[in-house]
Amino acid sequence: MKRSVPVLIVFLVGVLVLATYFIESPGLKQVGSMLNNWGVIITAFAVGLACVNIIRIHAAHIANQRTGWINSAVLLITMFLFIIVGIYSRNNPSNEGAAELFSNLFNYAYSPFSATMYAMIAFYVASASYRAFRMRSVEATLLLAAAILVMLGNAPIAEQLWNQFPVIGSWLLTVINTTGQRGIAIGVAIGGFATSLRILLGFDRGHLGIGD
Amino acid sequence: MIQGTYFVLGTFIVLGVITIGMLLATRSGKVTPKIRRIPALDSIEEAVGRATEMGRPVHFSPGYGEITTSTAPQTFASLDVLGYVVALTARYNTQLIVTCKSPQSFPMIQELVRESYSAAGKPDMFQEDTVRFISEAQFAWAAGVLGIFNREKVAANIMVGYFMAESLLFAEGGAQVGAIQVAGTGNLAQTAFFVAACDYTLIGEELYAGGAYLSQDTSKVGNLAGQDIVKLLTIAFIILGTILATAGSTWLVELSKM
Amino acid sequence: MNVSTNPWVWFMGIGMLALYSFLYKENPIYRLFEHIYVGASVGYAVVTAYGNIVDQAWTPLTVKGELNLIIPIILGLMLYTRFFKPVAWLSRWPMSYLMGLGVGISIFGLLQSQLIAQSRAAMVPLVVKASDGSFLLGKSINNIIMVLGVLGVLFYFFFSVEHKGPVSKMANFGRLIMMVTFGVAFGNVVMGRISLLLGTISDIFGTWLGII
Amino acid sequence: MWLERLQNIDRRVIYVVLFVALLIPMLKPIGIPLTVNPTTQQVYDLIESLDPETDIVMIGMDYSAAGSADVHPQAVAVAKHLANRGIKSIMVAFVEDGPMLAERVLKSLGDRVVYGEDIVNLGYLAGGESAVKKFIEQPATTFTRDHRGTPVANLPIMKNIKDINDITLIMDFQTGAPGYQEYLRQLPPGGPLYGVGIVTVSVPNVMPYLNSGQFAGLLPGLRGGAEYEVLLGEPGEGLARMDAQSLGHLVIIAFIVVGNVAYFASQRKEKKAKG
Repeated sequence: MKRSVPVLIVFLVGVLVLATYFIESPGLKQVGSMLNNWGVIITAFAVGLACVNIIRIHAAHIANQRTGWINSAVLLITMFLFIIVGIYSRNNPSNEGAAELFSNLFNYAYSPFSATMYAMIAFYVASASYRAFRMRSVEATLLLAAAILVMLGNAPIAEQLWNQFPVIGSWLLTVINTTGQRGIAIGVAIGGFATSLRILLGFDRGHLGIGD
Repeated sequence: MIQGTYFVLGTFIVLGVITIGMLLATRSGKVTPKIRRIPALDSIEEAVGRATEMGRPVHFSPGYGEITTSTAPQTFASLDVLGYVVALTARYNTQLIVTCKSPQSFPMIQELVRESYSAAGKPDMFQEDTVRFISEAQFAWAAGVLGIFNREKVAANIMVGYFMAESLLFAEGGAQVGAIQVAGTGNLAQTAFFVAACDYTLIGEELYAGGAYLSQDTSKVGNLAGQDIVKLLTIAFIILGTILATAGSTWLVELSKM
Repeated sequence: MNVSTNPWVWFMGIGMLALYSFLYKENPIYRLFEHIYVGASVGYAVVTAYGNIVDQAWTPLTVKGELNLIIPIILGLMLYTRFFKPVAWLSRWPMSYLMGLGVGISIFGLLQSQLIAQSRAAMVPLVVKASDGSFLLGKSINNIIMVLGVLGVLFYFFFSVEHKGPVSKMANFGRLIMMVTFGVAFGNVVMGRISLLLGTISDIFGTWLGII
Repeated sequence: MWLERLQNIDRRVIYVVLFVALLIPMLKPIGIPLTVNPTTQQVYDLIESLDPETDIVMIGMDYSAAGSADVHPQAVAVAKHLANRGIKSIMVAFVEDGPMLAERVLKSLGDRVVYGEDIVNLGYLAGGESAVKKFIEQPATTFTRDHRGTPVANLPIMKNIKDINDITLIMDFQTGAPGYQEYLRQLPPGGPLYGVGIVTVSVPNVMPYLNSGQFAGLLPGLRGGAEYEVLLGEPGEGLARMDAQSLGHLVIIAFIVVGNVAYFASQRKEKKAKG
């Protein structure tokens, strides 16, 4: 039960769904749609797992009064605030106050804070440009030269200095980069196919946490 | 059959027979493919050796470490490399630090390191703080790892797995403390940073090959050899198509759309 | 100057500055807002997932009587058995389901839209002529680079063959193409990260402080 | 002496220089002219060629709040273009943040559209590639109510959609997965045209698909948004930030140059010391 059922589930679901792409049959198509629909629902349930993990970790911090437990409390309060307001406003669409509160939480907390965390990387790019990007070897030099030319091609100001910068930048992007990315994409597709098939046929059980 | 899927079905069958066939043949010992040298992997021993000389620890990061999303294969390849690193540090008696982001894979990684030390006959080398869970939040995790680089004066930094924006932070942070760095990720947007800032980098599929190379798991090695045959077929397909295209024929293109 | 009088905007501005303070040094205020951010992101995800479960599973089941939806609801709940040691193995069933579905729906597309379509796109005439029959040197060179480059990258990713002789020449060419490709990627990373930073600058100096 | 200093510039100095270089042109834009890329022109021309009577466009709201600064200006510009031309559109999200960002797009359209008749925000569907597949198979019934809670049956615009072929163009704004890969794998051959508006970071990755003709057009990041604003003749957020973009690039290039000068000078010094 513990070992064979998961492998069987992977195989049956995978093969049935795969078959719908090749075989013309309304019945099979319906089965495929149903299986896919179930997947959509199960994924929605999976979101709660992260929530449970967070509660476990941070509740333990609070209970043991570990350093920074107040932050853990703030985290849980914020999380439940979002959950309560969000679900309430969803179930009561006529309550405009709740909808506005939720939209403010999104627009003035979640959205700008996540943007800030990502934007911070711009500063690291700057310091890494200064510290890490050195012409140590032929390869590193090629990489650097391409990067600088693409940057010059992207910045409208460079075009005012020399109108060929965008042409070079675009050539690197559309010819060399397309070539490199295409080669890599074909390789990845082959690797992805082989891995998928191994999973489908039950050769790779590591993913299920069952070693053989 | 649905129109326009014949060629795909043909491809599926041919490629499936080749990859699975090679896997089975290798597993049963009928063929023994050899994986070529991958310089970045050989350099891991050099990195651990240097950390030993300096008497400072080796750091290993499995990246995001997710095991249920599409990046899972990269995590599993990463764990194969980790097993090898544990064996090396056991042989050289060098301290190892592993930092984790995913609470899902953390217990699994802990077990793997503990077992690998036992297998190497040095169970005492596994300490409570060998494998550390830092945080699930990307930047909290990144900040924690950078702190460890500085406080523990890491001499070798090995980063293999799925990385995103933190690739740059880690590679730069490692360079600042003078660590010798080996990195590898399947995320191509981040590979540029690794290539620029690290001493050795595994590019793209080399990551998966590395897993097979180091673990010497016959089904992985066989599967990899099967993929090589598929690549060879693809190359032949492209060359044939190019010749035909140059001659003005679109026969192969039409065939592939059947 | 038109400093905002909206308390939400002030909360956003202060939070963003607190997060940016990490660039100077890790500090308690940064940690506080980081925890708020993490709580918000998990809370928001739970709200959207809840909406999906209600709309896609609960309502169709209870209102329209689509009884098959009991199965994904049960599978979804089984995900949570992992928190109870004796029945933890049951959580592998829904995981296997998702894995099987993931493999089943992606294999066809991997082959058709990635492997076959990209290989097909790599088949370009090496000699390009204009409609009046004249020879186009630039386009021909580009096409030759594109074909050789893709082949070179594929050669580089041969693992069961030692790189010697012509294989090694092709593989080295592939590696050079990839280095330029990574350079192009870096150039675009710079542009992308600056865009994000500009977004937050506009939030702080525009929406909040009213200078822009 | 100067060499040592050049080699050891504190990272905080670098941060401040970058910040100031970006802030000044944000405060006082110079208005550097912008040339429009052919891929952006392609998307614009495509939308110009649509027929408001028969064509419906699906706007894929697949970008995250974190990356919205790069993609949102594009989505706004394209939505304005569609609204100006009177083309009906439906907004669908397979990324959690999508519906909330769609509301922002709707806000910027103001009274150019009548909600429910010209445009609708259908909301978010979890499940990644499965969700994409589900919507492509049943675009009319996948959502039972829109993001604002109105039953789909009460939305006039949805009466025009029976299956995916009733949609002429999918313009998908995205920052990651699900995105172009999932769509390309699931869209049926001969189905709707598929164009992308994508974060700058991913532009190199999608080039092979543009080159092979699998995309109907491509808007590259903030610059794509700015270019679209130029074509539309309605300058907005995107264009306002392009001057700062330019300066930011020059600063980064300057850092690379300074770093390398210091590196080579110090290497030469070491060689001299050894030799």
